[in-house]
Amino acid sequence: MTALIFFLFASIAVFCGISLVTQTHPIASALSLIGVMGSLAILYLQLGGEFIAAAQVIVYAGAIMVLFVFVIMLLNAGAEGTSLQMSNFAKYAGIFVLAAFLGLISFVIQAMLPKTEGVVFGAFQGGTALNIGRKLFTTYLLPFEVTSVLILIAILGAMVLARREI
Amino acid sequence: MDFFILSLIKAAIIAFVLLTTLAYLQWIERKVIAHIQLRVGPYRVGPHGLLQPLADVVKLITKEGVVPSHVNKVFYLMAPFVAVALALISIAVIPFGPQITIGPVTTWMQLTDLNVGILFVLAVSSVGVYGVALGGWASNNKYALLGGLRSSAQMISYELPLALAVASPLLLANTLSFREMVNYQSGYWLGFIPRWNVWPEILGFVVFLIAAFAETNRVPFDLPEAENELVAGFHVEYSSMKFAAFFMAEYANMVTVTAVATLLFLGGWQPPFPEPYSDFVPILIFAAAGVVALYHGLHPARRMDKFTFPATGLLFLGIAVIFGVSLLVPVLKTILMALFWFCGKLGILLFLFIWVRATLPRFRYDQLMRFAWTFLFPLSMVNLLITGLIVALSSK
Amino acid sequence: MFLWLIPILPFLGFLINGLFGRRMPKSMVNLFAIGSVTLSFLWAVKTLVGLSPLETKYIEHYFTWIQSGALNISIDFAIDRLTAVMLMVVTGVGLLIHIYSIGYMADEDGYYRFFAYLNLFMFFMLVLVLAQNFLVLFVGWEGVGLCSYLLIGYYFLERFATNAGNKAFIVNRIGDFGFSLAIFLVVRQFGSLDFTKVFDAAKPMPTETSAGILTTICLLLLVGAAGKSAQIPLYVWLPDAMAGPTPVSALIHAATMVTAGVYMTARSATLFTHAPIAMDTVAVIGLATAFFAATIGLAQTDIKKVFAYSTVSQLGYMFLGAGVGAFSAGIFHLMTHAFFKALLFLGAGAVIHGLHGEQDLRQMGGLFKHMRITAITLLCASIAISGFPFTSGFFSKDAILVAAYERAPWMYWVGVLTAGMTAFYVFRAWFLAFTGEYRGHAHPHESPLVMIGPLMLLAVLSIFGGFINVPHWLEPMFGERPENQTLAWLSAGVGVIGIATAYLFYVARPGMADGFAKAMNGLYTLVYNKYFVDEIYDAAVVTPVVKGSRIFLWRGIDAGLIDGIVNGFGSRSRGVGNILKLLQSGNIRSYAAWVVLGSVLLLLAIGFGGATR
Amino acid sequence: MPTSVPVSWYLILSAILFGLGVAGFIYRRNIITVFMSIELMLNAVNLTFITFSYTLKQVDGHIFSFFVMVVAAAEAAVGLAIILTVFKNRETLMIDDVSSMKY
Repeated sequence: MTALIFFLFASIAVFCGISLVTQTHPIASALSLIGVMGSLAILYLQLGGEFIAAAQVIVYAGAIMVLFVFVIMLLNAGAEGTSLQMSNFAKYAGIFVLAAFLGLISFVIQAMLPKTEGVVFGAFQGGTALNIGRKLFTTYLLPFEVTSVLILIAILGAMVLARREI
Repeated sequence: MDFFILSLIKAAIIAFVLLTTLAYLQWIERKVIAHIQLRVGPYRVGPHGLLQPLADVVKLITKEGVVPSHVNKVFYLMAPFVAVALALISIAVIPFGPQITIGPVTTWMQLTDLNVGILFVLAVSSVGVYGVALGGWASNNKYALLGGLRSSAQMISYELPLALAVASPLLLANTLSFREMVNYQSGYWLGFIPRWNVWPEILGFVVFLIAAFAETNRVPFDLPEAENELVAGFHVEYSSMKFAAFFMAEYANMVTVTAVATLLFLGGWQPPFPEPYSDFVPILIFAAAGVVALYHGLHPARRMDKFTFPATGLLFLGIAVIFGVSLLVPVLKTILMALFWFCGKLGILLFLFIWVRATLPRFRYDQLMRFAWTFLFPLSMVNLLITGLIVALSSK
Repeated sequence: MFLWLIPILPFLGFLINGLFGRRMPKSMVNLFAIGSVTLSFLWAVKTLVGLSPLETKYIEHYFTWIQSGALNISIDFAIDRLTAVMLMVVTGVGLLIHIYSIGYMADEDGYYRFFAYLNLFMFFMLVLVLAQNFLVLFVGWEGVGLCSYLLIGYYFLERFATNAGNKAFIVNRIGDFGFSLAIFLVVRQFGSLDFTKVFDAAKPMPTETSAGILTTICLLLLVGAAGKSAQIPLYVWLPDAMAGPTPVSALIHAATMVTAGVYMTARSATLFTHAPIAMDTVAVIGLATAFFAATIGLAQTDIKKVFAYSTVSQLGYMFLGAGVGAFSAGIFHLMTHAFFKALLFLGAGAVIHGLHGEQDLRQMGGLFKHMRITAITLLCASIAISGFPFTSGFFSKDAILVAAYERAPWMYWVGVLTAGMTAFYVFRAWFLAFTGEYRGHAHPHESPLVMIGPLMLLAVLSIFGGFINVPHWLEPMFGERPENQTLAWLSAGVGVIGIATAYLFYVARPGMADGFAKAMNGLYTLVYNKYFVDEIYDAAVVTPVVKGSRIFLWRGIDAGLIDGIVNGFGSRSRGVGNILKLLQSGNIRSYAAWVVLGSVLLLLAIGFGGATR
Repeated sequence: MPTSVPVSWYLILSAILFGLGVAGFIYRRNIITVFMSIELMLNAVNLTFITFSYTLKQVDGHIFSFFVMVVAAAEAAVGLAIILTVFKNRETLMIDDVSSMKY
């Protein structure tokens, strides 16, 4: 069951990721990204991160991506021209480099990761809102506060940037 | 595989009831608004227009589904599907009643329970904006686009006070699960005041309701589909079942938010009176309704009333009898009482939605945004702070 | 006892006047300036009364300032009998001069600025006096130097005033350099700067008959003291410092700051007594200064210059006292000198004020009938400085001379000669100013009461101040001193002779002085031009330094070497940057490609570089 | 079909998604798409955090990914505002047209 769900949503995620990169229209890319996020949320749930899964959907899909879609609609961004200003050589070289990159990462992961038992749903119960909240407000209190300041700065920055005359 | 079969049965029941309710909700809305405006509303199809929803469904299905030539086809077709799917999905975590045991099976009156059920509802509702936004954009029509843009901005803005208003009862009950939230609200102060969150959280409840109106794009926040300026907003290019899907999504969202409001603030299926008295309330209500209907049947104003009133009266009396019988059968009593109180609260809130629609004018767009950011958001923030303070003080 | 209140009060006055004085009326400025000093004086009196008889040192520790290895320097204030004398002189005379300034400065621009600086000076001077270690003393030392610089250059629109300020500051740098070297040596030798610790450690050390570490320290201290107290060869700044307002000359350049060197020498008495060579040097320098300054004073025509050289000369006396071991006599003379020299300057200021800025003695004369009180008070000061019997100068100067006679009789005789000259030039100035016919063009008038009041008070102190038995008060610190009535009367007699000569030259036979000057033309020119010391310094020190800096340091080192190195770095960096800048294409995707390439290489290194497990 | 999934598969999935994000960043020319590629990379990293959190049975990874989300939200707000401004001033969303920040 775990494996089934993993393969289902992993393939959805990869498919959506490929779609993100290859689609010419920004809206299509954005929806693909939402697909990735949704399937990742399921995988988080599988890994015992129920709070983080909900936060993933609320924050990423529900807020950040809405903002993206909003901006795309606002700018009425059309489809990207197909003519990539890039030689075939660069394209294939790039793909090769990326493939090498992925292969290397996979190799390193396989080689360096200690052998542990596989993921079973429900084996880790620590990702509840209670645990996260407790940790967040004790051990990670300072980063939390700093992050809130960061958000405040971001709000101000966004407002200043989006004002009419710049 | 017991789990699957059980879930399947529950899903089938809930889907059937929900879809029927949605269809009839529309009938109720038209009827109520008509009566408020001193009209009679749908009257032709069936007695008192009771079969009108059926006729509407048939009409919408059989109409030609026009796909305009200038639209972005994939997204155009996807949008209503997304809207309705996301609207229906959150019903899955809404509990309607307590745990029940029928024969060998023990289960909750709920499709599934999540530890983070409230977060789930929030997540799904926050994603729900895509249906409207996408439909508006894919229509390739400037009115539709404006509607979609407005809807996304509006929903993002009102999600904040909504989430903050939800956070206050969460703080009180210290849980994210709907079941525990309802359990927390059981019992009575001084023996007769129900321990519902609405009393300490009256401010949060009001904020939640207002934000819920905005989230569901209902009057007075129905700017995405403002008829007089945007023709019909995001669904101007939609027809037949695709149009119906948007409609259904709106009503489903209404049911969801009212259900959440009931669960968070109004004690879910907990009766408002202590145990022995609350058992007789439904019997009394239905019996009284039946008696009144029978009485009217004795003095018919129209020819038809000679049959319809007694029939309705007998139906109500029958229901009253069922409730009476249920007092003797514990299983039935649990189910019926929970359903009665839950649906009663839900119905009152839904009536409020309709009532407001018939009463209030629409906001202007800048007023809408200013209201959200400069009034509702600070208010909910203050409410959350006060709640936090109270919780901190009372927890020693 | 809240010793810190004593210096901090004037500092508050400085802050208030310095920050807000520009917008305040003069009465408010007065209130804060005078009020703060008055409170400080009263607090000092209260403290001394509370601590009397002050047989041992009273120390207050505030906080550790510098903690570095074994060295531990803290902010401490202390009071002993020496400090008590200095405290009274500084706050008392300071207060009188503050009051006097109200009248003198009434019409000047930057009124608040003057009082702010004056208050700041009081703060630093009190820190200097109260300091319990060399470094805090040095802070006060430098602070008073700063205030002196600021106040000399008070009329900063005048070229000569700023030049005089610069000269004072630069000459003082030489002395301070010596002082700081002495402090370093003290740290190296004793591992501490605290007075008690240093002197306790120095006490058991043997007296150095030849040059040793203590001698070096003392000689370097002497350099510092000579700079601050205007001794040969660093005295040249003090006469020029008269460019400042007259109250400044009275307070800083007569009564208090310039005596800091004497105070410091007396404070370090324990060190000096272990270094006889340094003691002799102090005595000889003091005596030489006293003598030469007195000779210069004979021929000056500017009334303030006369008193300035007189100050240098009297400071020489004090150093002589310290040098022959009569520290208490030196301090005694310091106190009486503060009274009568402050009075002389303030009186001169009153005269100048009454003549609307005229300072030249040749433009005065016959002022007695115009400003009687000023004339009488100045007369009191003059007889006091001349050592007329039973005036304050008689007791203090003779205490020094008697001690000098104990040490070496020739010192005594030179000292007595100097005393005669002192009497002569002071009375020369008095006679030139107040007797005879008025030679100037202004309309002389008496000064207001705020100026006359302090004059009268100081006159009383000048006459009767000698009966305050300071040497006896200081006995527990510096030991008993011999007395010799005969020698005292002898020097007093020489003083009277000086007065009589002055009367003869400038009142009885006015032509005699010019004839005398013509007769000894060469000598007169030499003395009139102050032995050409300024010119010699110019040629020997200033010009070579300026030229050398211009040619070698500026053109050679700065422009050639340092700029060359910096410019070389710059041009090389530009060359490298011209190549590297091609990486910055402005194209985000190419940056990303570089990052990816880099991470792939990194992964390669990890994957195949043996980092795998 | 195995009943449990090796942890490394999650990591490899994360790597694949990250690689796709890199590819999108390099090959796409629309600023918004490039931005979304960055979000994809962040998501991939989050998956890694959650996976390791599972492996180590500690909640800290969740906290990290929580912070990543928050920072991503802030970044999106500012980044989109910048994109809006760029579009207002230059009438273009093509990343190659916005390359005046060079030597």
